[in-house]
Parts: sequence; structure tokens; C-alpha cells
Amino acid sequence: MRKRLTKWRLLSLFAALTLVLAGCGEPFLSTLQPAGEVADMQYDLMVLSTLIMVVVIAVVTVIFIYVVVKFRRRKGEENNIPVQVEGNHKLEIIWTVIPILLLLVLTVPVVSATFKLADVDAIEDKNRKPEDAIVVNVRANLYWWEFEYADYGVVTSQELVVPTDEKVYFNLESNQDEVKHSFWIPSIGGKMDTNVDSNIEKGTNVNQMWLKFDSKRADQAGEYFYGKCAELCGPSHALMDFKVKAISRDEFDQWISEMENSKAVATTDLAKQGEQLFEEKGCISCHAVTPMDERPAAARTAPNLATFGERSTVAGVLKHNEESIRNWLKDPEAYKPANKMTGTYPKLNDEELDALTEYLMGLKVTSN
Amino acid sequence: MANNHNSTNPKVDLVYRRKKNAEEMKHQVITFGMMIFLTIVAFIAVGYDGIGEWFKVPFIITLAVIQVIFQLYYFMHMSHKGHEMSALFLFSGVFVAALTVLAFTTIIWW
Amino acid sequence: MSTLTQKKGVGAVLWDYLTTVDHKKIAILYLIAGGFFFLVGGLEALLIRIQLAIPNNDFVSAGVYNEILTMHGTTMIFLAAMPLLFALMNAVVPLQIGARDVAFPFLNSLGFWLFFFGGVFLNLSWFLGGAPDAGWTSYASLAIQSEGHGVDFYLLGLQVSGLGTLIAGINFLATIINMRAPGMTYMRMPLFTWTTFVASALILFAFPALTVGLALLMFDRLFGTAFFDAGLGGNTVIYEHLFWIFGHPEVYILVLPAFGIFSDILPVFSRKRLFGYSSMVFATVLIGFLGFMVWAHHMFTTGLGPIANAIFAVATMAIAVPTGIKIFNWLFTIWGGSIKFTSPMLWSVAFIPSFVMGGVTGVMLAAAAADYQYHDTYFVVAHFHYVIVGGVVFSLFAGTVYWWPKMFGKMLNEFLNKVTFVLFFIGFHLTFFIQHFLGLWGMPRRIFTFLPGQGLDMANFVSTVGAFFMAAATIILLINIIYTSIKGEKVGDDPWGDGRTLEWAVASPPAEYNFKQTPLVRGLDALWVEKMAGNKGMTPAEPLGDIHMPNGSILPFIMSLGLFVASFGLLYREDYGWAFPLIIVGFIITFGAMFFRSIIDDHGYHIHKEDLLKEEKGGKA
Amino acid sequence: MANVEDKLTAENFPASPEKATLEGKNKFTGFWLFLGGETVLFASLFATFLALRESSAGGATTQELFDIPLTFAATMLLLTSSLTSVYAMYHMKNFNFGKMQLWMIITVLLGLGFLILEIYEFNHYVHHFEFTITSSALGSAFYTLVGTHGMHVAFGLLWITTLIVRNARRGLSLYNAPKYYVASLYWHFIDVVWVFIFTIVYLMGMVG
Ligand code: HEA
Ligand code: HEA
Ligand code: HEC
Ligand code: CUA
Ligand SMILES: [Cu+2]
Repeated sequence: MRKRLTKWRLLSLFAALTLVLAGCGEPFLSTLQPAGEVADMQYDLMVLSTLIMVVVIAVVTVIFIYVVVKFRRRKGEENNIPVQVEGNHKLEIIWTVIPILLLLVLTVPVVSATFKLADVDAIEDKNRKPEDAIVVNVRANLYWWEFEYADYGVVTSQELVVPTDEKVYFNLESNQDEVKHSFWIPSIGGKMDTNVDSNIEKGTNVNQMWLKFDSKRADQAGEYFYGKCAELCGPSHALMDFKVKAISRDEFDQWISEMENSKAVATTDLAKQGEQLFEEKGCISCHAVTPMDERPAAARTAPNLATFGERSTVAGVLKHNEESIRNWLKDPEAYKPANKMTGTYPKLNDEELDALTEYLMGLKVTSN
Repeated sequence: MANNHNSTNPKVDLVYRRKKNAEEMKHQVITFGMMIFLTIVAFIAVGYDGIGEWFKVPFIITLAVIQVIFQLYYFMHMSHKGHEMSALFLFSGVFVAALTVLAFTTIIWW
Repeated sequence: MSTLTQKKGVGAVLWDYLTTVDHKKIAILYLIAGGFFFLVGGLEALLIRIQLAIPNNDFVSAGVYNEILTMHGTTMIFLAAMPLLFALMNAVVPLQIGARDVAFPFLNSLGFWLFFFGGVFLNLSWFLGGAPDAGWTSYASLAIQSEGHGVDFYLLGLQVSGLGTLIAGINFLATIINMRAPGMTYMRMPLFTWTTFVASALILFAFPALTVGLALLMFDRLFGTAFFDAGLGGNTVIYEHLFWIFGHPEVYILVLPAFGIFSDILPVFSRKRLFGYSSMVFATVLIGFLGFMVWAHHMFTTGLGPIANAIFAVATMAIAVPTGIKIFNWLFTIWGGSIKFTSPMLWSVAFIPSFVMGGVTGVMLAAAAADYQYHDTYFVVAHFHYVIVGGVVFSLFAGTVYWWPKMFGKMLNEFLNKVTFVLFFIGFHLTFFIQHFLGLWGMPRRIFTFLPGQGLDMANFVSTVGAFFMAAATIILLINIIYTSIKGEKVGDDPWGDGRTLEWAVASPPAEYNFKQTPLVRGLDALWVEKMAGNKGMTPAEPLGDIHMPNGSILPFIMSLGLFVASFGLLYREDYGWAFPLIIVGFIITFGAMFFRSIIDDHGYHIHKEDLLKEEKGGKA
Repeated sequence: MANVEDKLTAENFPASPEKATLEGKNKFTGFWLFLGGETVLFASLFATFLALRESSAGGATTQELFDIPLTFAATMLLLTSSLTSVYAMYHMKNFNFGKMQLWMIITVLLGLGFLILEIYEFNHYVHHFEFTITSSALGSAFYTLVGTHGMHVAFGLLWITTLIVRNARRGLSLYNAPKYYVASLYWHFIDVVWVFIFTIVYLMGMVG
């Protein structure tokens, strides 16, 4: 047993080490393994700037090593007084001009990329049809994410679903009595804050951005990309993760139509019991179980659970299995400190937990 | 250092200084008159409906700036020598101030 | 008055320090207080690193982690780095310009005590219901939602200590403008004096923005105003701007004096005058100037729009140019020199490549479109620790060791110094280099834990190991200080042998009046000029005469205490009945002390010529 | 260096008494530096006000609140007090202590008048428009900016009054001349700020 453990450790150590050496991190999370046009652009900027910086560092280091080695005070030089050089205009001009040139090389693509990334005219386009450009309303809430496909009236939580190989547009919102969060999918593109009092319905203060998901590289990265909250928002800021599923346009269209037509149905007896509990215990007052949630955005105070049975996580961070669900329902505080579900419903006994778990696990949208 | 007057006869010097001070005071009163005038113009411009609205804001701000320059250079003696450092630091402050106001009236997000 | 250093009782010494207006003693106060806060901030850093050593660690809870993180950043910046720099400035700058004193000895002391009480107030939060937990930036939306009094401690504590900083800044400016010795023109001032000058100017113009930002947030939290309450038309982005209008200049307030320290040390130990003195001065001023035009680079992802982002990106990158000028000037200062690797010199040369690494990542961050990826990740954490630790902390170590004999009359043990250096240098790179990659691999900053399986485990562990090297180094320095104060031998005026600037022309430690006769300055590196001319010391610019000295006073301490008391009242205004009277009591103490200060004439006293002569004959060997 | 204890007469009184001693010179320099900082302080408040000047959250707007005669009266009081403090400095240079004190007293009275008007104005807003510091972001920004200025006025009044009373029986010296001078600089600065307040807050607020 002991031996196996050390072996296993050694192995993971090696695995980690190769990763460090490869220097690229995990494909579903790392900015160094870009999987979309935005991340590509940013990656190119990173590479370009890194190259420039390496040149700068190399020049400094070479001079540095030379002077430090060459001009040491050696034995017998204790009374040497070197020449007191005042300066040298030619040199000074050189090291003023060359950095300026290097910076110019950097500024041009930076400015151009900055403007390109800000091009979200498609959202505002009056004649836009839902198929032309997918627009997702992202709502950040204390420690969970909601994604609304307003064109279709579909709402989902924790897992963003997007079509590949086309621009997807995002409106970023956070309610006025909320705190600021930041929406980030590292391997797809940089982040953008969800400022307080951004309100899509009122059209105020909403940040907008676009991303593109590359189909090939999405396949290589695995089923999901990881998304994160990148702005300190309270104790569970570290746990405010979400997942992104990038699928082909056809699959996406199918998914949307399944979402549009889905109804929560409990099949087994236990699940039916769970469904009832879900109402009795007041879960339903916060959580919707169908994707077509008609309540106004501000009233949707908890993750939509319509697709919960198909998720890869519970509450964004726990493994998706029955034990996790039971644990979560028993004591959410233990898993996500200061979350907004703790203490809002009566204590649940073991049977109730079983029933609810069964019910929740059965909440699925896709046919397979 | 205390004796800044170079003249050998302090009495003559005193008369001269008195005269100079009085003259300066006259300038100050004139300055004051101008400031009052500028103020009245600004108030009238705002109270008067005939003038184009777009014109009012830049106009009254210009008046305010002129008036403040009077304050600084005459009332606060910045026109006198020995105020190089005062001017340097005041204008550095004004520079930061201008940047701040500019930013808050343009890029603060709505 | 106490000219002679007699043996005094503890009480007398304590009273002496509580009432002192002598810049050299205030320097020691800053050194002790700043050093203490550095240990506190370092301890918090260790807790951070322990928590992040392995995934899913539960060494501290999420809420407590946020408190530690906030207090680490706040303590290090406001209560450790800046005060420690003030310690060196107070100890050295008046000497460097040949002054007997600072322009406002009384305010100098007031500045210290305000800082001190503000810092104590802030740290008392640990024992009074929890520390602030909204990050050192304390962004409005989170800070307003934050429960308990943590953030109130932050706001009031920083307000009080910020006032002290502002006063200190004005004092240094006026000192340098008015108190220079004859012949000490601006273009003959040592670089440390120059950088103190520019950094103080930055303090003067940056801190008011912080004062306003903190005040507005405080009003929102304590009195229910609506600056940042979106429901009533407020806007939290205003706070971000105000904070960074202060916050960016702040980082140059830290690093410019550091540059000055290195600019003074490098010539001494390579026995060569500073290469390109005038361009160094120019670069310092330019950095200060540009420092005010780049703040929004901390807000690229706030959504200011591409025009603002592009402008601020380009402006930010421009700062690389004057900084580069400095780097190359330093390299060419040692080029052709005769380098002696004392420990201050080791810190100084090690600074050059370390800081460049941090600086160039700064330029990478300035690339707005790419910053959307870096922002709020460990890449940023790596950047700023490289510049702050590799620049500022290195300079603090270098400067402290370098000027220690001047401040205390004893030399720290060089062997132990070098051990400290080696351990710290290794630990520093070990800790922070790998954090660049953590950021790029997708690790956000300010997270209390991370999950396994995201490829972050190993690098975080390495980073933690590095922190312990730095801790070991710091402990060895502490041992060195204790050892030296017991065993160290007294040293003369110029213990390093190659001193170039005026502080090395007076005794170690200097007499309370610094210069018996104000020196006549005949060039850059005033003392070196005299040495090269074959003179033994400085030529006096005036005959020996009575020396005017300011009186000590307890009022600065009392004024600061009053604000400290009033702060508690404000904090607990709604919780306890005694709080409101406490506000009034506090303000009465402060304003009362101010009132007394203004109605009691204080003409100081004179040290008479005869006593000076007597001392010369008898007192000293 | 001029000795502080020297007997002063109109003849030997220096032309720039505020800078005749090193202490005076330091005070003079330091105070100007302080004003540079104050500029940024007020700029931050102005900037905040400008960003929030339309955020009335359904409550009273600037157009509804402000009223020209009141602001004009306040402005005149403060501007005039600036002139009277110039008179005081004029008499200081002429070593005429009595007149200097007199003009300083007039300055204080005018300043007091300004402050009373301001208090009346705030009171009016609170009671007639229910416009308070907590009622909207505009209210917060308005009261904080104008109130900070008002606090400066109040502090200046206390300061100058203390000076007048404390030195009433001692006459003018090189020890207190810089204090008077600096106090009058402060007073002018308050006036400078007010010029921007009446322009940017009140006049621009009326224009809309
Ligand atoms: C001492 C402190 C210090 C210093 C000196 C600097 C220096 C610089 N900083 Fe840094 N910075 C911080 C402290 C500091 N910073 C802190 C604390 C934060 C985070 C705050 C927070 O969010 O909590 C931060 C964050 C920060 C950001 C925001 C990142 C983000 O949050 O997304 C940016 C973006 O532009 C930035 C840029 C720069 C630049 C361009 C410089 C430049 O001044 C660097 C210039 C130096 C060089 C470039 C090296 C030498 C030059 C040459 C050898 C010449 C040739 C070089 C080239 C051609 C490139 N910094
Ligand atoms: C001057 C500034 C300064 C300095 C010197 C440091 C020094 C260090 N910092 Fe700090 N840091 C900041 C300023 C600074 N930091 C800021 C502004 C932030 C951002 C905060 C925020 O996000 O709001 C930050 C954030 C920050 C983080 C990111 C946390 C997060 O985002 O979640 C980390 C993580 O590794 C870290 C680590 C360290 C380490 C290991 C050191 C080491 O160099 C420390 C070395 C010193 C020691 C180890 C001291 C040893 C002490 C002892 C041995 C105790 C002995 C005790 C007694 C005798 C009583 N810092
Ligand atoms: C106050 C409203 C509220 C009530 C009532 C409530 N919840 Fe929640 N629930 C939340 C919030 C908010 C979250 C998100 C927590 C987080 O991730 O920080 C959540 C998360 C969850 C999750 C994980 C969701 C996901 O997307 O992974 C499940 C499962 C869940 N709740 C089930 C229940 C059940 C079952 C009940 C009733 C017994 C219930 N909730 C009652 C607010 C509520
Ligand atoms: Cu949400 Cu961090
Ligand atoms: Cu910055």
C-alpha cells in the first residue's frame, strides 16, 4: 500500500514536471494553449512581447555579467581610483532610441488588437436575426453564473454552451446589489468585468465582448473548457468556476431546441417524492427546473437546475455524483463559504436527501 | 537677510516702499473690480435665456479660469518673484487635477 | 538640553523618543515601526504561501484568507515599505544636503505618529472582530458589501496614516527646497535626495486622491451616502479611478527612492561617479511625471472602451524608456569601476537584473489586449513582487546595511549580511519566477485555494518553498542586528572608506545639530571632491556660531492619539453608546493640541558656541 | 538671519516679512506645497461631482434646487473677503498692525456671513426638497464637495480668529508675520475653489 502510494506520487510528480517543462499548463485552462481566435490574438501578443522582453533581458544580462566579472576589485588594486566618467551622449542616445523602437514594434499590434477585440457591433445591429450571431447574456451572481440565450428565451447555469467556429457575443451583467465579478475563459480569451449595476434590460453599464471557439482544438481540450471568476468577490471567489461546452453549430441548434421544449419530469417514485420535496422545502422559490424561466432576471436568485443531471459539477466545484449532491444539500456552507443558499431552507433528513438527489439527478434536457 | 532694502537711508527707502505698496494695492482693487465684473457676467449669462445653451458652459468656465488667474497672480502674489517653486507645484497640482477631471467627464462609464 | 549622550533610564529614553523632533531619531522610530510591520506583513505572506502550498488546503478558511491577503498587501505597502523608505530619507537626506535639520521638525514628528497610530489602528482589527477583507485595493462594490468592521478599520487607519505620509512628503519637499547648504545646487544633489524630492512630490499629488477615495467609501459605509450605490445613481467605477489615480503613482513613490539608494551605493563601491548624472535626474522627473498619466492600466478589463485602453497602454509603455535609461546608466557606472562586493553592493547589483525582469513584465501587462489575459492572475502577482521585492525591498536591505553605521555608529556583521543576501535572493526568485507561469496557466489571484487536476499543484508548492528561504534570510538579519548591537564595534565617520556624499563627512551617529559649521559644497559628490583635492573634510561655509535648535514636543503624539481615539468612535458609532462621545473626545484632544501648538510660542533654543568648542575638545576622541 | 527678538520699526521691517526668517520661508514654501495638494483634493471631489451631477435618482435635480440670488450673494461675500484680506497684507507690509488686524476682522466677518448663507442653503434643500446627502448620488456628491469647501471656510475662520486674538496684544513680529501671510494665502485659495464651485456646481447646474 505504502509503496503503491509513493510510486503513484512519483508518477504524478513526473507528470507535473513534464508539464512544467512543457510550460503550457492544461489545455482546458491555460492561456498558453489558446483554442480560439481571441486567445490566439492575445497569445500572439504575448509571444511577441515576450520575444522583445527576452531581447531586453539578454542585452542587460550580457552587459551585467561582463561588468560584474570584469571590473571586480582584485588583489593589489586597493588604491586604484578609476576614471570618473561623466557620461556619454552617444551611448545615452542609443539606449533611449532603441527602447522606443522596440516599443513601437509592440504598440502597433497592441492598439490594433485592442480595437478588434472591442468590435461588438453585431450585438447592437437592429436587423440581427438570432441565427446570425449568438448573443449570450452572462449574469454573475455571488458564486454562480447564469447564461441566458435571450433570443430563444433559454436560461442555463454553471455550464455555458456555445457553437464553435463562429463569433459568440456576450453581454456581461451583475445586479446592483451584487458585487463585481469578472468573466474569464483562459484558453478562449481574456476576461471582462461584470460591473455592478450593469443591467441588460435597462441597457445600462453593460460590458460586451466576443469570443470564438475553435472546433478542432475544442476536441483536443476535452469535453469542457474551464471558466473562472477573476475579480475578488468574497470568500468563495476561488470557487466561482464554470464550465464551457463548445459544440458544432448543428449540435448547438439541436441543443437549443431541446432546451426550448424541455419539461422537468420525474420518472421513478423516489424522484417524484423528490419533486414534491423540492416544492415543499421551498427550493422552487429560487431554483427553476425548466430552461424557459419566465421570471425577470433579478428574480432568478439561484442556478437554473434544468440540466443539472447532465452537469459535470455540483455548484461549480464539486464532483458530479450523488454523494456530492447530498453533501451540498446537507451543508452548502462547508463547500462554498458565504454562498447564498446556506440557511434558506429547512434541515433535510437522510430520506429527504435521497429523494432530492434522485430527483435532481434526473433533471436532464438532452435526449441521449 | 532681514534687510532686503539696499538703500543706505532707511527713511527714503521706506517712503519708496510705501508708495510701491500703495500702487500695488491700487492694482489689487482694480483686479477685484474685474473679478466682480467677470462674476456678474457669468451669472447673467446663465440667467439669460437668449444665449445658446451650448455656449454657456465653456463660456462661464473660461470666465472662472480668468478670474482664478487674477486671484493667483495678484491676490496671492504669484506674479512676484520668489514664487517659482510655488508656481511649479501649484501647476503640477493643476495638471493632475485637469487629468482627473478630464477622465471623470469622459471615460467614467455610463 | 540633551546634547551629551549620557546614560539615561528607560523612562527618559522613552520620553525622549516620544517627544523628539530630531530627524535622526525620527528615522530610528520609522525604522523600528516599519521593520515591525515588515515582519507582520511577511508573516502574513508566509500564511498565504502555506495555504496555497497544496490544492484544497484548509490551513486557513476562505474568509480569513481574504483578511490575510488584504492585510499583507496593505501592511507591506503602507506600513512597511513606505515607512522604511522614510526612515532612510530622514536619516540621510538632511545630511546629504548639508542641513542642520528638516524644514518642519515638529511636523516631521507629527507625520511619524500619525502613520504609527494609523498602522496600529489598522492592525487592531485582527483582535476586534476581523480584519478588512476586500483586497488592498478595497474596490467599492465588495468593500461596501463586506460585513463587520474590517473595511472600516482599513478606511480609517489608512486615512490617518495617509495624513502622516502627506505631511512627511511636504516636509521633505520644503527641506530640499530651502535647507540646502551653500553650493548645493539642484544639480549637485545626490540621487537619493533627488528621488526623495520627486517621490515626495508624487506623495503630495497622489495622496489627496486616496484621501477622497477613502472618504467617499467611508461615507457610503458609515453614513449611508450613495457615491457607489447604483440604486441611487452612484457608480463604483469612480472609486476604481480614484484609487488608481493614487495607486499607480504610489508604486513610483516606492521605487524612485529605491532607485536613489542604488544610485548612491553603486558609485561608492565601484569608486566611480554616477554615469550620466543629469540624465538620471531627468529620467527620475520624467518617470514621476508620466506616473500620473497611466493609472487606467489597472482597469483595462473594467470596460472603459478601446480608445481609453489604447491611450493608457501606450502611455504606460512610455515609462520603459526613462527607466531603461536608468538601468543602462547604472551598468555603465560600474563599467570601468573598481567593484568591491560589500553586502550593500551585492543587493545593488542583484537588483539590476531582478528589477529588469519585473519591469519588462510590466510592459507586457501594459499591452492592453494581452492584459485581458494577465489581469488579476498570478502573472500580475509575479510582476509586482519582482519590481517591489526586487526593487524596493532589495533597496531597503541595501540602504539599511549601508547607512546602518551612520545611524547607529556600528557596522552590521558582513558575513551574516551576505548569508541573508544569498538566502533572500534565492528565495525571491524561487517564489516569484514560477508565479508568472501560474498566471499564464490560468490561476487567478486572490484565491484562497485551488483544485487539484488543473496543473497548478507543483508550481505553487515551489513558490511556497521559496517564501521560507526569504523568511530564513530575514531571521538571520534580525540575529545580526541583535548581535551587532551587543558586540559591534564603533566606527568612524566614513566606515565604508569610499563615501562620496556629505553624510559621510560627519560623525557616526551624527551630533544632533548634524554639522557644527554648515559645509561649503563644491561639486557633485561633495565629500569625494574634497577627498580628491586632498582635504581631510568639508570646508565650512560659515564661522562657528550658536546653533539654533527646535524644542522637542509631545504634542504630535497627542494629536495623533486624538485621531486614533476619534477613529474608534467613528467606527463604533452605531454599535455603542459611548462611541459618539468618543468621537468628540478624540477631536477635542487633537484640536486642543493644535490650539496649544498655535498659541504657545516656540522659539527653540540655542547651542552656544562655547559649548560646541568644549565638546570638540573634551567629548570626542 | 534676522533675529526674531530684534526691535522692529517701520524702517527696519523687511519688504517681505513672511520670508524674512528661515522659519518663515519654510512656512511659506510648505504652505504653497500644501495648496498644490489641496488642488488635487478638490479636483477629485469636483471630478466625482461632475460624474454624478445627473444622478439624482428621481429626487431633486440641480435645476430644481439652485437659485441665482442666493449663490450670487454668497459669492459676493467671499470674493469681497478675499479683497479685505489683501488689504490686511498691505498693512502688514507697511507695518501697520492695527489696520491689519482690522481688515482681518472684516475678512472673518464676511466669511462668517458666507458660512451662514451656506448653512441656510443646505437647510433649505433638506427641508424643502428632501435633498440630503443620502437621498441620491447627486446629493452625496454635492454636499461632500460644497461641504468640504464649507469646512475649509470654517477652519479658516477659526484659524484667523485665533491669530487675531492671540496676537492682539503683541503686535507684529517676524515670528507671526508668516502666520498671517499663510493664513491669507489659505483664504485666497478657499476663494479660488469657490470660483469653481459657483461656476461648475451652481451655474452649470442651472444650465443643465
Ligand atoms: C514598485 C512598484 C512597481 C513598479 C516600479 C512597476 C512598474 C511598472 N508596472 Fe506595475 N504594478 C505594481 C507595482 C509596480 N509596477 C503593482 C503593485 C501592481 C498591482 C496592483 C494590484 O492590482 O494589486 C502593478 C500592476 C501593473 C499593471 C496592471 C496589471 C493588471 O492588473 O492587469 C500594469 C499594466 O500595465 C503594470 C505596468 C507596469 C509598467 C509598464 C512598469 C514600468 O515602470 C516598468 C519599467 C521598467 C522596465 C521596462 C525595465 C527596464 C527597462 C529597460 C531595460 C529598457 C528597455 C525595455 C523595453 C524596451 C521594454 N503594472
Ligand atoms: C511592499 C510590498 C510587498 C512585499 C514586500 C511583499 C512580499 C511578499 N509577498 Fe506580497 N503582496 C503585496 C505586496 C508585497 N508583498 C501586495 C500589494 C499584494 C496584493 C494584495 C491584494 O491582492 O490585495 C500581495 C499579494 C501577495 C500574494 C498573492 C495572494 C493572492 O493573490 O491570493 C502572494 C502569494 O504568494 C504574496 C507573497 C509574498 C511573499 C512570499 C513575500 C515575501 O517577499 C515576504 C518576505 C518576508 C518575510 C518572509 C518576513 C519573514 C518574517 C518572519 C520570519 C516573521 C518573524 C516574526 C517575528 C520575529 C515576530 N503576496
Ligand atoms: C435562497 C434561495 C435558495 C434556496 C431556497 C435553495 N437554493 Fe439551492 N442554490 C441557491 C444558490 C444561490 C446556489 C448557488 C450557490 C453557489 O454556487 O454559490 C444554489 C445551488 C444549488 C445547487 C447546485 C447547483 C449547480 O448548478 O451546480 C443545487 C443542486 C441546489 N442549490 C439545490 C437546492 C435544493 C434541493 C434546495 C431545497 C432544499 C435549494 N437548493 C434551495 C439558492 C437557493
Ligand atoms: Cu466572483 Cu470572484
Ligand atoms: Cu500601475
